[in-house]
Amino acid sequence: MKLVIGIVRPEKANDVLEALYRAEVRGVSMSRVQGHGGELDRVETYRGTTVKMGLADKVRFEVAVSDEFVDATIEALCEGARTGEVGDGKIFVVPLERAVRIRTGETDKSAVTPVVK
Amino acid sequence: MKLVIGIVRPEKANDVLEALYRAEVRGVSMSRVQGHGGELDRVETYRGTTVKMGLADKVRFEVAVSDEFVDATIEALCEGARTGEVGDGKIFVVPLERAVRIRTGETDKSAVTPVVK
Amino acid sequence: MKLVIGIVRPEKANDVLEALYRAEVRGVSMSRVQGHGGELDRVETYRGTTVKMGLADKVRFEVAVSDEFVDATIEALCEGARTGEVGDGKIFVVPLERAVRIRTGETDKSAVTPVVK
Amino acid sequence: MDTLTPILAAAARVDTGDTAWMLTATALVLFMTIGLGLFYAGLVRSKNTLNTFMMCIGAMAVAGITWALVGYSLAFDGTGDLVGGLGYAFLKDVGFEPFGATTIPHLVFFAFQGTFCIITVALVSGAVVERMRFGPFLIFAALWSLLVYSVLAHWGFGGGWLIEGGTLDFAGGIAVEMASGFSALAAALVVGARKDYGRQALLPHNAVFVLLGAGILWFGWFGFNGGSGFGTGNAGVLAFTNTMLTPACTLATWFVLDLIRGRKVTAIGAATAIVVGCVGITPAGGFISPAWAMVLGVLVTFPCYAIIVWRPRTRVDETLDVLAAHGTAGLVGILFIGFFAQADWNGISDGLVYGNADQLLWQTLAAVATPAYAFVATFLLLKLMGLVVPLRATEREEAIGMDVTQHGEEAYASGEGAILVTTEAGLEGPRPVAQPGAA
Amino acid sequence: MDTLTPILAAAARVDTGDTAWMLTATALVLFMTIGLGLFYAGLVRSKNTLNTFMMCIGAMAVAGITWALVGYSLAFDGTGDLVGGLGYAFLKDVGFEPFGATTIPHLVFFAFQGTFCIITVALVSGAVVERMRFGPFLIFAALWSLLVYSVLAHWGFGGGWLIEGGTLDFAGGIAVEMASGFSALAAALVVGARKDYGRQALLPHNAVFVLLGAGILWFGWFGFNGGSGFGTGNAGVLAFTNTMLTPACTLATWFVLDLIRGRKVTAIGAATAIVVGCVGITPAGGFISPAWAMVLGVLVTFPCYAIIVWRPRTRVDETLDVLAAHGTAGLVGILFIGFFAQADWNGISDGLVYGNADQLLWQTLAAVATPAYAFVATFLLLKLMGLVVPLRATEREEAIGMDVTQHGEEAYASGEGAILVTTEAGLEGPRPVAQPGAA
Amino acid sequence: MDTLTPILAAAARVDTGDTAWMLTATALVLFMTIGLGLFYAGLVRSKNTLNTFMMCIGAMAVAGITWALVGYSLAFDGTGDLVGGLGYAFLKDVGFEPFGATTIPHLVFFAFQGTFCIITVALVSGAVVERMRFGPFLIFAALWSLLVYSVLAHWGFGGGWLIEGGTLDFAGGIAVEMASGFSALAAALVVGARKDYGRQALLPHNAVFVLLGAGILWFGWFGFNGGSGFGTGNAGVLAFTNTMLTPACTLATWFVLDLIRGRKVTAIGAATAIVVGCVGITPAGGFISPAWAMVLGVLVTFPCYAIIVWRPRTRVDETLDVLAAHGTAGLVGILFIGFFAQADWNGISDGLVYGNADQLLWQTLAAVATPAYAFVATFLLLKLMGLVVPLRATEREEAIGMDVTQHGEEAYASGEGAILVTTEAGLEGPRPVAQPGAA
Ligand SMILES: Nc1ncnc2c1ncn2[C@@H]1O[C@H](COP(=O)(O)OP(=O)(O)O)[C@@H](O)[C@H]1O
Ligand SMILES: Nc1ncnc2c1ncn2[C@@H]1O[C@H](COP(=O)(O)OP(=O)(O)O)[C@@H](O)[C@H]1O
Ligand SMILES: Nc1ncnc2c1ncn2[C@@H]1O[C@H](COP(=O)(O)OP(=O)(O)O)[C@@H](O)[C@H]1O
Repeated sequence: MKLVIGIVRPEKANDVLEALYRAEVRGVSMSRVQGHGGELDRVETYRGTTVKMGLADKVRFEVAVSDEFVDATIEALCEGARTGEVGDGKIFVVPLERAVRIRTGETDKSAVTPVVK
Repeated sequence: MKLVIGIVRPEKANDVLEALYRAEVRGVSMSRVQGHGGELDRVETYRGTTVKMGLADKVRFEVAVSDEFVDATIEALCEGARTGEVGDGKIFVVPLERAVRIRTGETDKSAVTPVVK
Repeated sequence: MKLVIGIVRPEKANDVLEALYRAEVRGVSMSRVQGHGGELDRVETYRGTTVKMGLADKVRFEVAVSDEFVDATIEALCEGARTGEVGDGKIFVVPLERAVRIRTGETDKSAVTPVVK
Repeated sequence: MDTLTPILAAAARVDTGDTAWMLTATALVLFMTIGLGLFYAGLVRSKNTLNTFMMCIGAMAVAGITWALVGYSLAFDGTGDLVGGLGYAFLKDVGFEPFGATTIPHLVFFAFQGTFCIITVALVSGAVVERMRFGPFLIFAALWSLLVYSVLAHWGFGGGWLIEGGTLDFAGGIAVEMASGFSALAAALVVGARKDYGRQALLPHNAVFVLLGAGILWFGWFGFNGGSGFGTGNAGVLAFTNTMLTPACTLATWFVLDLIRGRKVTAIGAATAIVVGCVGITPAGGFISPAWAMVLGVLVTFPCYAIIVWRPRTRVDETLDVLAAHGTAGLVGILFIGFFAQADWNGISDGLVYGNADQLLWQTLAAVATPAYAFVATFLLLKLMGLVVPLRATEREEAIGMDVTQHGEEAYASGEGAILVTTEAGLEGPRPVAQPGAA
Repeated sequence: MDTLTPILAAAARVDTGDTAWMLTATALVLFMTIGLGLFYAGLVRSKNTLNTFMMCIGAMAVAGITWALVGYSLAFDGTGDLVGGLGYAFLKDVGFEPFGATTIPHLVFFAFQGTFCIITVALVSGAVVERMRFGPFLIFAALWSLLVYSVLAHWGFGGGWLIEGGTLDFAGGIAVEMASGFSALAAALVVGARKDYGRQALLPHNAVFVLLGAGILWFGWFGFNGGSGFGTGNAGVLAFTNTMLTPACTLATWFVLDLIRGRKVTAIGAATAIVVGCVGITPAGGFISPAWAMVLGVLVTFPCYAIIVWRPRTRVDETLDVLAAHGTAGLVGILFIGFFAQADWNGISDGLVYGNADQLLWQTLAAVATPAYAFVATFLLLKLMGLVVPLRATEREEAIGMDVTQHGEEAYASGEGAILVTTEAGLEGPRPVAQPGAA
Repeated sequence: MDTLTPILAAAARVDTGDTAWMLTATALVLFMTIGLGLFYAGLVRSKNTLNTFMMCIGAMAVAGITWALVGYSLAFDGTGDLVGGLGYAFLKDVGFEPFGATTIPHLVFFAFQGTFCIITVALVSGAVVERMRFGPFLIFAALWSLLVYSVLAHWGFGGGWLIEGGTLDFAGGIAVEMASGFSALAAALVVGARKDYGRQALLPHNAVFVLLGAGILWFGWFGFNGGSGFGTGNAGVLAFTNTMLTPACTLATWFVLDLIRGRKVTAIGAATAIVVGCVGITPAGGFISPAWAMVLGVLVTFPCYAIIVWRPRTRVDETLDVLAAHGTAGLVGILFIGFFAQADWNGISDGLVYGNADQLLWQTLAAVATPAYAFVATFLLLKLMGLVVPLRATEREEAIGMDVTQHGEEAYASGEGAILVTTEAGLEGPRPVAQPGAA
């Protein structure tokens, strides 16, 4: 299993969710982050204080998937998040040794496939 | 060492902290996330706009522990977070290659055991 | 490649960003977290309710780097974040199997070195 | 009302200046309910923000209507001992001519008094926030405004036994402050504590709202107290000025007690102190000298502070401490009149200190009868309602939060993960939006 | 204005009481624009908060100036059918003597009317928030305040054909409510929908601001309606009281409709109901009895609610529903007068129900002519502006958010990752601050 | 005060209309201090929100009391050149009869002036937020209100050498604006800069609070300026109307300067412009024509804007720019009177432009003497205090934030990780709550 981390533009978050859904990926966690990379800094002014904003708002997705799902997940993230302009974000894949579903105690693969209602 | 990631219900956060404390786990970081899984969507209405909320608020714990602590940590997370209803959350275990305590530069095991006051 | 996670004091966040910049580390994501460790609890009072605050605000950095950059990154984090008092934070290094730049689809090393404008 | 007696002789005609001030005062008091909503909303957890605010808005809707239909009449029609008549029901005979001996149009008098009814109902909600269902609260608000507020308003303002007997209550120590405070206690007992009460720390999610809300309350209180002379006469002017002095003294005293207790002056405490000071002077405003008003500001702090510190150690989850801030301070103010009322200042009556023991007697009567009636009536009302309809949300709903479960909204929505359900008739083939989890 | 006719005989002199109330009312109405800014700001996404609020602030600057220079004169100088003269331009002859038959100084009358112009301009912005560029909006505000507001103010208040003909409009159903509502529709059509409209859920980012903003609006509306009698006379007093009763009924009705629709009473809905109720009573305030005012509060809810539910299903992104809340409610109020105006209460004229069909005719005329003029004039104005200057931000800017792109600020800045650019002349060798990414 | 001279002849009696307006004005000015607290709180970092707001609340407590005890007397008792007497100390002889030649009760006059003292003290706090300890600030507030405010209020309003000599100051260019501005400079120098000043970007954490706060300030300023005629007479009416016109012009000018400087109109800038405009018209309100008031609105913008841009480049951390917004604008307003005062409008005196050079002389004297006294007195006061008690928090406390370290609270608490310390006497065996880390 892998833990796939995707960092994308906030305005693309819903598109990513949709893409993941299409890719049959059901479980996902997301959080707001701020990122710095190749994007140009914004200039902001507050009264006499002028600042360069080196960070841009991003949304971070964290998806635990079984190995065969990794590529599909990455594709979904790319498809949903790409605009082609600098700042689209990154995907990181980290090895996942164990996964547990708290409710049932089930572990590993079964844990990362949510119940279908 | 492992990095144990636990995603739980916000209302269970304090219970989890307590359980971790009981399990002698001292160091922990937590953050607010939103998650999607098997939970039913909420319907919300704002004037003429009706939406399905596909995400539920969750709290994400990140705990670095030496290997012998992994099971205790997982149990603590489960004990503190379980309600038995869909949405209780997940635990992910990721390999941790190095840990450093910034204050002292100590690394690895010693780094993840906080000073006892 | 590694994923370096650094948890530091919020007031040190800008210093860390500067140190990372000096270390030629260009890409980074950060988020606000709350942490518990060896720090003393704060006491807060709201009308009749007195509480011990077991969590302190921290900032979490997530930096994906190629192996040769790991040490530089760790040093930068330590340099920028250290105050010498309990609560300075931790650094965790996790193996990174794949990295993808969403905009281009480039993977791995090239993905974690941002375009230079 | 009693402040009218002396001028009852005078032929009543509408005075533009008095009317101007009373229009302002009425708007100010209505604004107080908004301030209260903000004050309360800041004191609860973010997941219950809207529900808490909405209880105040709900009071504006429900009590505003019941007041116009019958409440006003029950409170102000005639001098029946316990309750007024129905002569003014459905606003009958409420027009442009001055009311009683006042110099303002009856319509303005009616509106001014209506804003009092509204905020009193809203105040009670503080006892049951974060768990009481919204529908039942609206029903409760409607019934309570008639069964408790109108009755006590009649006793204290409208010609009932207390005012006729001689009790002095300038701006609502009886009908507003003690009524809401002791009803809040009853409501808390019937509805029961929040599930996490006493087990988890339930903290104010936005102290800025609390401070701003308290500020709006103080601002509005100048209309509340300053308007209760029904014009720009001495009584109103005195009450107005005292409304500036008393809370200042309460604030300073609260600072000191905070320092003694925790070596820190708290902001939530300061916001509370503003309310306590304003409540303390509410009954006494037009009857005591500015100097005594300052003393009252100091004295009233102690019992309120003590109860606020002690109450959370009990099992009584009277969540936003309406009893401490309103019931107690109102009671202290009512009794204070009995001692320090000064005919030199109010032209009506002296207190014990100035040689008139009777006054204290009547004040004490009010301080006993009002809490008793308010508590019992509210307790029975909610118990009976509870037989018909569940008063509180389920544990699950409480855990999720009242905003989502009662109102289907979030106070601070980000829109991420929100999927449009309403489809755009107009747009051909709108690209479907993300629907994760819709299995 | 028409409310003056009866007292035209009376020798006009300044009355201190009337002036006192009108000063208060003027301040209240100006405060409404702040409340509106907060109300609107809470309804948009956080990345557009400041831009939305700033459109209201911008209106205070721009319309405040145009009003003083020529707008006031165009609206209130003389009885030309379509537009006033320039006799009062640059505040000529606007001094301390009473205006017309009023009992307040001309300067106060001018200021009071100015606050109406300002808020009306601000209202229109609700149709174009989250995408219209700020510069062009300021230009639009200046031109619109003269070409649309002043003209319609003349028609309805200032001696134009409608008021002279006999149309009754107490506080601005014509110039304020219908004008802003139908201009908003035109503006939304010309500027076009937000890029994500109908494709993503665009939710209010702070419902507490929405509730507080609505509360401030209600508070201010007492000055808005209560002041439109230009004193403390019967008309003003009646309008004032009705401003408390109508919104209460609208709130209650809205609650019911919400329950029927979604089994939940919504907070954003309640805030909207407050506005709808206040708008509904705006034209009718001084002309109908309190009882009819309560009926109006109920009736006005239905069309507004229906439009608010239906509009988002269309391709028309009239973002904050100014048409539904102001245009529709204002129109209903104007027509309501035609049926239920009562000479017994207003001393001027009866409506159809009381046997005067003409009144309904004139009300209908206003309800047809005003929307037509407002819509067409606004549509053309923006179309022409569009030829000269791009009205809306680019898709990219819209995605990033208007606060950063239009104002170079964030509403809720944390300061992390912010690098000081201004260097400290004073400090020798200030240690350079983090500059990641500055390649 | 001087505005009274003309009517000194008239037999003074209380007028209900004038009193009605002054009651309103007093409440409005008190509300300004709440608005200021919100304005300031939004401008600081979130970890210092409550402490900043609390400095304003603290001023309401402390200055409210000192004013009643001796401050009022020192300011308004008699015509001593430098300071008043103690005749009114402890509110002696402050009752219902009109004060001096006014037509309002003495109590109202006292209360109205008291709100000025309170907000002036609160204004000064802007210079030392985010680092000054709360306790010492309260002591400073008490002493400053007597040593600086009361003295300068005597000079400018209460019968001191400036007003007696002929200086015109309508609503407090001397005692409020210049006093706070130049005292703020002194306070910033004595207390010293925040540790991160000039090294890190310290940004406003909530610009909505800043805009709403500025809006409340503008709203209240109508009472502040409009009430300084002590009634509904010409002077007050003129000042009131100018309070609408001047800030509108300042806003527009600020927009232009913002566009020139950064090609973007900023919201924080707009909020600042509102304050600057209101301050500019404060001294001149009742003395200059509306036309000149608009010119003043434009002119006053330039020096204030320049200082706000320049000051952060210095090592002077006068954090919230009280000097730029209040000191400078007040000074400009005071001088402006010397040129453009018009007896036709104010019935008292002309300025240089209308042929009276003396006026300019006396205005210049005020513009020199006031800043000098305010700066020196404040500087010495704080230096002396510094010898007895540490004025500022430690670096560590500053890093953690003043809310937690000074008040033991967070402005936006989530409750996660919070462990109840108060145990529930009532509950048998309450299950212990999480106590991680309590080793
Ligand atoms: N090495 C990295 N480690 C962690 N996050 C990164 C890294 N590089 C980029 N990011 C995240 O990805 C976002 C976009 O990266 P950026 O280089 O600006 O654009 P692009 O990926 O299109 O070249 C950044 O804002 C940051 O949040
Ligand atoms: N595969 C996954 N990757 C990341 N987070 C997940 C994953 N599956 C579930 N989660 C997180 O766990 C939460 C609960 O999961 P859910 O399936 O709804 O309930 P349960 O775990 O009880 O079946 C989700 O809201 C989400 O935050
Ligand atoms: N084992 C751990 N796992 C995850 N986060 C940790 C761990 N230990 C510490 N932290 C984070 O580091 C922060 C500082 O650690 P702490 O022990 O308080 O200080 P120090 O690192 O100086 O000993 C904590 O607040 C927490 O956020």
